[in-house]
Formats: sequence, C-alpha cells, structure tokens
Amino acid sequence: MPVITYRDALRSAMAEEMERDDRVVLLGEDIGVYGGTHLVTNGLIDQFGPRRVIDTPIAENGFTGAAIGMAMAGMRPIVEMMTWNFSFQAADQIIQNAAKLRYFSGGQVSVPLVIRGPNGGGVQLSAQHTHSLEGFYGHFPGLKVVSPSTPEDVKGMMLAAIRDPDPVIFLEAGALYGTKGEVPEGDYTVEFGKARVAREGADVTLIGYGRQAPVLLRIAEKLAADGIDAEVVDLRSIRPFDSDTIVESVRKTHRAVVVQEQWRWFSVASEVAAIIQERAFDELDAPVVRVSGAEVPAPYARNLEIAAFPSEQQIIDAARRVLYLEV
Amino acid sequence: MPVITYRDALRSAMAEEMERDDRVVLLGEDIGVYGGTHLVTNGLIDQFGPRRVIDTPIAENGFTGAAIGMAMAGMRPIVEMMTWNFSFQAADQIIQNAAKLRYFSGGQVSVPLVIRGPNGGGVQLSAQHTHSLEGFYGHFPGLKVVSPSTPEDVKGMMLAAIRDPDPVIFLEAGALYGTKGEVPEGDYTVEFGKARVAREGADVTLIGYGRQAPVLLRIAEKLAADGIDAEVVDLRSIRPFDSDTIVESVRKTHRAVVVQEQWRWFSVASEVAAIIQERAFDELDAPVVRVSGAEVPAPYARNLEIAAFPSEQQIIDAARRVLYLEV
Amino acid sequence: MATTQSQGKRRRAASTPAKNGSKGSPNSKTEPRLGSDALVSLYQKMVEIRLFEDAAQRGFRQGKVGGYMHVYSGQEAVATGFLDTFREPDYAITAYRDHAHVLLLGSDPKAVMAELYGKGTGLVQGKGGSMHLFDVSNGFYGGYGIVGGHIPLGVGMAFAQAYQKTGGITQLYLGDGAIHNGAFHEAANLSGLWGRDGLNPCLFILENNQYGMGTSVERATANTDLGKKFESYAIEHTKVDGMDLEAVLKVAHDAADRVRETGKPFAVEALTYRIMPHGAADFLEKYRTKEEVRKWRERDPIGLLEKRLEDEGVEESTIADIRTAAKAKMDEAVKFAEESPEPDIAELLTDVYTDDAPVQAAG
Amino acid sequence: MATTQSQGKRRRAASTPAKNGSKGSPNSKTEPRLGSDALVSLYQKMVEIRLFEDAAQRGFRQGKVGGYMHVYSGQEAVATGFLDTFREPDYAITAYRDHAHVLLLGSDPKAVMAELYGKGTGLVQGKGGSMHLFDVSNGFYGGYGIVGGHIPLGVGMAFAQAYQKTGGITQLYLGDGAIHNGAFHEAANLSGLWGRDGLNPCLFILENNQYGMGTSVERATANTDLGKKFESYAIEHTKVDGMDLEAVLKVAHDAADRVRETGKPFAVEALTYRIMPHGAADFLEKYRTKEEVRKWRERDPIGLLEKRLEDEGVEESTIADIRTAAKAKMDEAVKFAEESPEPDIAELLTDVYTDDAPVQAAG
Ligand SMILES: Cc1ncc(C[n+]2csc(CCOP(=O)(O)OP(=O)(O)O)c2C)c(N)n1
Ligand SMILES: Cc1ncc(C[n+]2csc(CCOP(=O)(O)OP(=O)(O)O)c2C)c(N)n1
Ligand SMILES: [Mg+2]
Ligand SMILES: [Mg+2]
Repeated sequence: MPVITYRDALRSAMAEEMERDDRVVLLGEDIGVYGGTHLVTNGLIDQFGPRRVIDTPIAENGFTGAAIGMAMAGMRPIVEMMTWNFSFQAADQIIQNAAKLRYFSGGQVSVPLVIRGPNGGGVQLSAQHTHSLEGFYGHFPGLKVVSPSTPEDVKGMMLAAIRDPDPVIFLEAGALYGTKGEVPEGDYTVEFGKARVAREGADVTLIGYGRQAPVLLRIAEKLAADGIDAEVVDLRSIRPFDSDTIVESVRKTHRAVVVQEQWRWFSVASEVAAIIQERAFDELDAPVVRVSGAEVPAPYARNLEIAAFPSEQQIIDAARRVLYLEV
Repeated sequence: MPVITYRDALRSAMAEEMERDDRVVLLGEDIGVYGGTHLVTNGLIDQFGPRRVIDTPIAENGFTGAAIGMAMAGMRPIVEMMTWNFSFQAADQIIQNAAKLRYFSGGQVSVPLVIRGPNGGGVQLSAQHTHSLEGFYGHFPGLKVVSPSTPEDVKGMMLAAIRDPDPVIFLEAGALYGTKGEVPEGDYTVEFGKARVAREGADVTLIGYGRQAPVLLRIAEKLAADGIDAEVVDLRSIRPFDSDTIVESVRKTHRAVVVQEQWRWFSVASEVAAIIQERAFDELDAPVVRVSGAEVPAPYARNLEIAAFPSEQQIIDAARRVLYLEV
Repeated sequence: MATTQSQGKRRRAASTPAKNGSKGSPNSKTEPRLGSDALVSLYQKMVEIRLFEDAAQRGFRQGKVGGYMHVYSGQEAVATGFLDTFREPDYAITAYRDHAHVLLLGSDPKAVMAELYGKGTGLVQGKGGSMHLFDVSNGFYGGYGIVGGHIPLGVGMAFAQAYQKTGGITQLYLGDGAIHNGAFHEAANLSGLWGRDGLNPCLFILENNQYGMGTSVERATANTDLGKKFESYAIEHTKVDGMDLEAVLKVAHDAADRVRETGKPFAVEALTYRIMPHGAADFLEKYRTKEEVRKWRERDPIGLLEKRLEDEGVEESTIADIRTAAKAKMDEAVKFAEESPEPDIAELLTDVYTDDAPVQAAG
Repeated sequence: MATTQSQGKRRRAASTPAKNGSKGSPNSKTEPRLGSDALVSLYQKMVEIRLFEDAAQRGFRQGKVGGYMHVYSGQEAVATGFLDTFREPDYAITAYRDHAHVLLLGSDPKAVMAELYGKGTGLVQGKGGSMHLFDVSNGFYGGYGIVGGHIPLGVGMAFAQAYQKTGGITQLYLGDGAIHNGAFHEAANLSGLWGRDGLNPCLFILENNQYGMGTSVERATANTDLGKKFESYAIEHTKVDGMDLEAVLKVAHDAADRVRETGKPFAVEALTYRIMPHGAADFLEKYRTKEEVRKWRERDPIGLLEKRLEDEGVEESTIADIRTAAKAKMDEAVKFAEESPEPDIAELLTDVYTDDAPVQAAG
C-alpha cells in the first residue's frame, strides 16, 4: 500500500470524488489561487478550475449557508473552514439549517454537505485559534461528526462524507497533516459510527481520537514496558457514536481512561464516562478517569500551552490509577 | 414575603439595579417600545428612557459584540436574546470575545455582561425555536452559566449576574415566566455555583434544573405516595457547577436520576453521570440513569412534541429502575 | 454533468400544481398578463390567501394552531405579482411569513392548513408548522424561522441553478428587518460577486412592510432607503408600490427576465404594509397607531384591485362569486385540517437522517 | 453617573506613555503637525515600527516567536497618521496586525517583543501573543484574531464613551477583507443608528492593503469601491493615500475632529499595501506578482517620507541617527525578550475570571 501524508490523503479523496462527480465543488477562503492555508487543497484549482474550487470572501456564515443552499439544490459542496475556530461565525447556518432542514421540511430536502478543516491546538495559536469542537457539534441531531486520526481513515471517511446524503462535520487533526501512513489503493470508504481498536490489550482501555490517538499508542508502548497491556480505542466517529466497541473493551479490561484535548465540562469524555457506567456498571473495577485540557482559554506562551493540554505523564498516571498502582 | 411571578422577579431585579447603577443598560430587539416579546422588560423604557433601554435591529452578533465593547469600557450592559435560539448568530461574540477577553488581554479587561432570555421548549415552536443550551455554553471557560427555576432564585441570581465582573449566560426557563413564588424583600443575591436541595429525601436523588425542577418536585410527591423518598436537587448553576451537593446527596441515597430536556449526547446529564461515577463510585448502588429529550430536532405537532421531551412516567420509571423496582 | 438530485423522498402531501401559463423555453420572456381576465384570476388568488389567513388566525385563537404564526394580510400583491413570473425549474424561498408563497406556488390549502393544525396530512407532516412550509415539488424551498438565516441558502440555490444550467432562477424574499442581519450582508456580497460571472440568477424581493416586529425602519437603520443597501454589492435594484398589483407585475416580469438573461442578481424593494399584528399571538401594538393602520387599510391591495376591476367593467357578481368560492375552499381546508389525524407517533424519529438511521427516543 | 471602571488589574508590564502634544480640553481641535520637526518625530516612529517588525520576523524565523504573526510593514503611515490625533481618553482597537498600533500608543517595545517571545514580561504576560496585544493604560483595547469580530466591540466602546460623556472617541481599524464579514454590517449599522443621536463617536479606519490574505479586493466583492460600503449605514466617508503620511495626517485630524464634535461615526479608507507576506509563516505568494510588490515598494511610506524630509532640508545625518537609535532600541527589545523568563506556570490558571476563582488544571 502506498504511504502518504494525512494531508495528501485528504486531497486525493476530494480530487478523486471531484473527478467522478461534478456535483462536488469546494468553497472556502484562499483554497484556490493561494493554494490553501494548510495546502490541503493545493493544486486543485489548476485541476478543476475556479468554478469548482471557489475562493470566497471572509464570510463564514454566508458561504456555509450558500453551500447548504447548493446542497439542497442537488450539488455536493465541500466547505473548508480555514480552521474550525472560525466556525462560530457559521454556527447559525450549521446548527439551525444544515442539521435541521431535513427534519423541518418533513423529509423534502437533504443537505449533502461536508464542512472540513483543522481542529485542535498545540502550535501556540492562543485563545481564539485553539478549539476542539467534537462535543460542541456532536450535540446536535441531524449532523454527523467525525474526527479521524490516520491517513487511511481520513481518506476513507472523506469519501464516505462526500457521498453521505446528510451534513458531515469533518474535524481534521491539524497537528497530523504531515504524518504519514499506508492508504489502500483504489476506491474505499470507512463507515461512520465504528470506533477502531488501534491496539488490543487486556488490562486497561485507553480511549481517544484525533491527535490523541497516536499519543495513546505511544503511551501503550510505554505502559507495556511496565507490564501493563493497554487496549487503545480510536473513536473516529463522534456522531454516530460507537458505544458498543467501548463497552466491549471495558468488559474485557474493566478499566478505562478517556483522553481529550478539549475542556472537561459537557464533553466527549463526559459522555464516554456516562455510557460506560450506564452499560458496564458491574464490569467496572474503577471509576472511568477523564484526562482533559485545563479549564482555560488556550494561552500563547509555549510553556503555558504545554501545561494546558494533557501530558503523557498524566495519561500514564491515570492508567495506573485505574489499576490501583502507585503513581 | 411577597408572591410574584418569575417574569416580574426578573424585571424587578433589573429595574432595581438600574436605579442603583446607571452603568446598567438594556439592549435587545423590541425590549423598549414594543414592551418585550415576553414582557420581561415591559415598562422599563418609560422608567429609564431609550438611552438605557435600547431597541436594536435584528443583529444578534452585532449588538452582543457592542455590549461586550460597552462592558470593556466600564458599563454593565444586559443583552436580551429574544430567545436563546437566536444566540447561534452571536456565538462568535459570546465564545470568542466575551469568554476569552480577560484571559487573552492578560487580565487587562473584564467583561461584566449579562446575556439573558428564555431557553428550552414546550410550546410547539418547532426545530429552530427549541433549544436547551446549558451544556453548549457551559463548555466554555470564561463564561458563567445559570439556569434558575424559581422567582426567588431568578431575582437573586439576576442581581448577582449584573454585579458579576464577568460574562453571565442567564438561561431563563421560558415556560415558567408566569409561575409564582415568594421572593424576599429588599436587596439579596443568590450565589453562583451552589445547587439547591429542593426536597430532602433518602432513597434516590433526582437531579434537574430550569423547567424540570418543579416537575421533579411533583414527581417526588408521586413517588412518596409509593413509599419512595426522593431527594430533588435543582442545579441552578451550570458553570460554576456544584459537584459537592450532588455527590453528598448520592452518598446518602446511593442512586441518582438526572433529567434534562436537552439532547443526551455531550450534555449536562453526561457530565452529572461522569462526576458521580468519578466521585462516588463506591457509593453507587446502580448506574446513574439519564433521562433526556429525543434525539431529533424539535417537531411542531403537539403529540410529537410531547413525545420529544421526557415524560413524568419516564422519570418515575427511571427512579424505580435505579431502585431495582418493577417498572 | 451528473444531474440526479438526491433529495430523498419528496413531499408526501397532495398538491395541485398550478404553474403559470409560461410554457416557453426557459429563456423566453414572460409578459405580465394585465388584461382583465388575468387580473381576475390573480384577484382570486389574493382573496384566497386573505381568507386562508383569516381562517388560520381563527384556528390560532381557538387554540387549534400552535407555535408562532405570521399572516401575510396586506402584502398579497407582492408575492402574487412576483410569483406570476415563476416557472419551472425556478425556486422560491422566504422566511416564516410563508403561507401565501406556498399557496401561490400551488400547494393545496388543505395540506397547508393541516400543517398549521399539526396534522399528519400537513404539507410537512406536522413536523414544521407555520414557519416551515416546504413544497419542493412546486419549487418552494421553505419556510425559515431565523431572521436572515435563509438568505445565504437562496444565494446558494441560485448558484446551483447556474452551475447546473437549469435555466431557473431563485426568488429570494426577505423583510425590512432581515436586511440588517449579517447573513444578508455576506450573502448579498457573494451574490454580487458570483453574479459577475453569470453564476447568480437570484431575484431579491425585499418586502418592506415597514416594521420588523415592533421596530420601524427608521428605528432600525440610519439609511432608510433600503434598496440602496444592495449597491454595496453592485446589485442593481429598483422600487415598487407593493400595494398595487399591476405595478408589481410589471416590475416583477422585467426583473425576472433580467435575472434569467444575465445570471446576475437584481433586487426589488416592494413597499407594503402588514395590516395585522406581527404574529398571531401578538395583540399589543404600542409601536404604531391605530390611525396609521387605518390609513394603510385604505390602500389594501385587494381593495385597490377590486376598484381596478370595477373600472375594467368586471361584474360585481364575478367578484362576489370569487369570494364565495374562496370562502368555501378555505372552509373545506379547515374541515380537512380538523378531521385529519395527528401524525403517527413513529414519525417523531424519522427524517433526522436521509437513510432514516435509528435515533434515540426520549427517556 | 457612576464612573468607576472595574477593569480588574490593569496591565502589569512597563510602558512609556507617549501621548501626543494635545493637552487641550477634550473638545479642542488638534492640528496636524506638519512642520519638519513634527515630521521628523513621526518619521522616527515609522522607522521604529519597521525595525520592530524586521526583528519580530527574524525572531519568528529563528523559532523564538510562535503562533501566527502578521507584520505591518508598508502600512506605517496609516496608523502613524491616525494615532497622531489620539488623546486621552480615546480608545483604539484593531485586528491581529497590531504591533504598530500598540507601539504608537506608547507601549514599550521591550514588553511588546517579550510578548511575541511568549515571556512573562510580555505586554499581556505571554498569554495572548502577537495577535492579542493590549495596553489599556494607553487606550489600546486589542488585538483580535477573528476577522470582523472586533468591529462590534469598537462600536460598543464608542457608545460607552458618549454615554459616559468622556469626550473620547474610538479609532476602529479594520481590513479590506474584514469588511465583507457580517459583523461589520451589523456593527456599522448600529454605529450609524446610534450616531444619529450623537451616541457613536467612532472613527472607522479601513486599512485597504488590497488583499485579505491571498484574496484581492476584486476577487472578494463586486463593488470594489470599499468606502461606499459605509453609505448603506449613512456613515460619511472619504479616501486617502495611505502611503503619504502628510495626506493621512490631514485627513485624520479632520476626521477625528468631526467625530469628536458630532458624536457620529466617520470612515476613512486608506489605500495602502503590505510589502511582506500576509503572515510570518507564509512564503508562497501565488496570488500576486513580484513585479506588483516591487512597484509598491517604490511607494514605501518610509521612503516617501525620507524624500519629503530631504526636500525640507533635514540633514542626512539626522535620518541616519534616527535609524541607528531605532536599531539600538529594537536590539535592546530583542535582548530583553530573549533574556526574560517564561511566564510562571501558575499563570496558566489566572485571568479566566476576574476574581481569579480556582479553575481546573489539565489532567
Ligand atoms: C435571528 C433572529 N432574531 C430574532 C428573531 C425574532 N423575530 C422573528 S420575526 C422578527 C421581525 C422580522 O422582521 P422582517 O424581516 O421585517 O419581516 P416581517 O416580520 O416584517 O415579515 C423578529 C425580530 C428571529 N426569528 N431570528
Ligand atoms: C472569521 C475568520 N475567518 C478567517 C480567518 C483567517 N484570516 C486571518 S487574516 C485573514 C485576512 C484578513 O484580511 P484583511 O481584513 O484585509 O486584513 P489584513 O490581513 O490585510 O491586514 C484571514 C482570512 C480569521 N482569522 N477569522
Ligand atoms: Mg418587516
Ligand atoms: Mg487586507
């Protein structure tokens, strides 16, 4: 299998589908002439022209809404949020229109729309440019929300997203754009709503997604050196959510740690803890431990930023804690 | 103590503080000449004039942002969201500016701002006009989020909110505007971050807030008739959140049911379940049960709408379930 | 180009397609039909709308219609005139004051009334209510409750028409209150921009009824010449007396032709007035005087048109017959709505996703 | 009126207040100081800004400055001219391209550079970085990263000044890209509306550097006469050559006086150019030609001013001395930044709430 970057996997999914289906167009700021701020769309304007790779003014609410209109009228637009931080300006269109149109039209219209862009922090972008919005958008019925972590998943899920008849919030792990991995040749999709067991293990389940997924794998190796056999679950899909895989894992390990960059309150980790205690109450040998970001807007200074996100040590400690080992 | 409505309690808090402090102004759509869509501000323009009771165009992002600017410059604005459903248009200002300004200015500015309005559903307003946004805003550090359910609390918390040096998201239970209750005379505030034990009980803890709080009290009486002694906790404050009161209650009852109108995923109930299993794991005799709204945009038809929200029977069944009684 | 539209199921409710006579090729012009026969048939439509609204308002007062409901009374000449230019595959989209538009596009008043009554036979099966009428089989794409929110949608739909070379245009209705919303600014700018390349056949119809709820235009903006707001985006525009059906017809046909030919947006400000309160639940009208309302009622578009028809020599009995028939039609719609069953409770959980993936019930 | 401002702690970093000479009553006019002495002192400021930006850019390339950073090079005449009219208790607010503004208002380059370096001695203690400079003791209210997002804030600040009768005005800077954002539309409309009652002394300064990132004005809107966009809101406006300091000074003083006297907003479009890439991390400039950049560099505002000073007979050595002193000052700033300690890690959890209520750490 070819080895490509997360970024190239994304681009090739879009390019391939644009070749196959001319209802697919891209919209966003500086995705064309400029080449895309994160180079995800680089070169596509040369391949498909400005009618299909549409540079927009800085009007997130307007162009997201226009894309919803295009989708209602039979097209399959893909909107780039230059970063998800700007999507608060488009929240009304995403939440009030994209998510609900099918329902309040009594099924008369669908909104086959993908909104994609980098999510998460870690490069000193400070408070307004650092968010992890999985739970924020995951809350709303009518949306689908995914957060893949490998080149293989990001390509397969992007293809699935474009073909999906409903709006998909596609949260890319911005920090992973340059990471490489094997990607199957030819056309394939990765189904939404299925978590991926990234590593099997017997002693404790580590749950995460996006940028945390590779971190958890690394930590599992470290734990292994201490004789702890961790299972790693990469959620991938936030809505629909794969409770079964988590519950099954916990039935085996009886302990779980869930890790997220985002804030603790009313979050993905809250949900994971709630589900596990609901569905595997008698299987649990320790409370589910959540490891989350600090409850502060993201700071700029490097040392503060590092301290604002979960550290490997905190995750290791959490794993040891649910095993009642010394930390 | 005088008995007044929830609506009048709100209005009197604002009017009293406006008398005391002329930095306080109101902004919103049709709050002045029209009298306020829900009559909460009715008459205030006559008392304080159009410089302090400011009717705005339909521009939620613009006037919320302007109010933030006023707050930064030494005023104490109160913004009415005609309903919280319109606040998605203002999400960028609320989340990116109000919540974070103090932090990213290194403490140089504060944003003493209250944003208030009715929240929650129940009167056939359908998909775009029915939301419960406690978890949505509660997720963000820098905001304070409250959701009082009685006239006494709503007045005391509004006074606390106006005097608070930071932005407060004030979620009124729209369905309760007309309900009456005793309100202390004179000036008083209700501190944020303290849940209210609305009824003491020994067998099971029922947790809710806003419109659900009086429902839970009613249900507790029904359960009492069946010999079940329920404790009812009205959260009141979503951020800061009073984990202690909940945990203490569960230490006593060993069982908890948490009820919310809002959607289940990544919600207040998720958080409550996560906290209880974290802090009272060994005290729990049954998993925490969540009772939430249906995972659909709100429907219009009366029968569908009723089915979209938790029913009393579902809550009773949940209480019985955590007691391992037949349902 | 792949032209299959995967819109999932189309609306299930019955409707009587009542497209206008324009059967020409998509690019042929439509002339306003100003002869007395044509005016009589448009008069009939306007009367039907008015009586539909009266019935709806009654239903609301009786507690049979719930939620928010906003009637169109007083503004009939605007949508009637503009939708006279409508032809397949055009689209129309508006806000929550949407009963007239959907009826003019041919939806059955029975299905519309049943929607207001929250019945399973409703136009959107009782899921949307008054603010969310849809009839895509007739080109009507809603029905939106958030002020400003539908404007970007309409601009996107117009783009899709040009991109797919359907020959259709989008009629995008908005209110004088909505124009101050950021969504208008962003969408209108996109429309002007895309229109430069012929990619935005969007006809903006600004229904200036002089109030956004209780806020008059003067109290909402310092530049009260609302049409001018389109100049920021290089969108050409004109004004029309929205109470005078004939005037609207002329402007509407010119404007629609122009948009169809150029692929560029165009805007018309129609000056009109709602003679009823903002919403069915509103009664206090502290923001305007009884005198003002009375004066505008003298320019009621139906009354004005009646006078025109009299001048044209249309018999009084013709008018009376139209009114009687319209009344009967609306009575029938009410009866249908009242007698229809509520939606099947299982419908609560459908239409969230197109594949109707299972979603969780309450509890 | 209660005038106590509860702003919590003011900024802790050192700053050298360098207000302009205008010591008159808040309502007296300020004249542009166009004599050669004045020009020399403004020249010095512009050179300092340029050299600050060069140093900042170097720090970025060395990996000592992180995040997003946007330099002001090429645009110096705009802020220098407008802030020459600034007097207590005026406010200024802008987006992320904010180094020049805060320096011109008197912040110490050491503290500003230390902020870019993410140090505890930084202007906002390392919490905000390049995009979030604040110095409220000098009237500077940020420093914002979301395009359009600060515009409503500025309008609200101007309202507060009029409401509190401080005599101050707000200088609200925005870019040619930001003007298409809905936040601009809503805020400008409010400004026009409130200004009618003298409640909005807001001076809009549109820094048209011809690109929003890689998107030229022509590709962002069909109406490229950006000043016109203020007409929608009945805000009067004018244009100025933003490369010519003297021209800017004249227009700026007129405009500021007018806003101060009337309590109404006014807008100035300053045509300018950024001679550097959009952000410090950007290097590909596919969206403009090297030739175009070269041409504009010929109109570099510092170069133009140098020529003017020569014409005025200012000695070459004066110029050279200014450059040398500025260079030394910036070297010192860099040294200070490099040698300063990182923020105390406990600072992570402060400034979330004004009462510094405890907040949860990561983990
Ligand atoms: C974003 C938003 N804010 C507020 C409202 C409440 N609201 C409903 S209708 C309306 C007035 C709209 O006025 P206009 O656009 O002139 O339309 P009209 O009602 O006159 O037809 C308002 C403020 C809303 N639905 N959405
Ligand atoms: C809402 C939003 N969308 C996109 C961005 C990314 N972005 C940062 S600067 C910029 C260009 C802004 O251009 P302009 O207003 O002209 O200011 P300039 O950079 O030219 O000073 C963009 C698109 C952002 N910060 N915020
Ligand atoms: Mg109106
Ligand atoms: Mg620019």
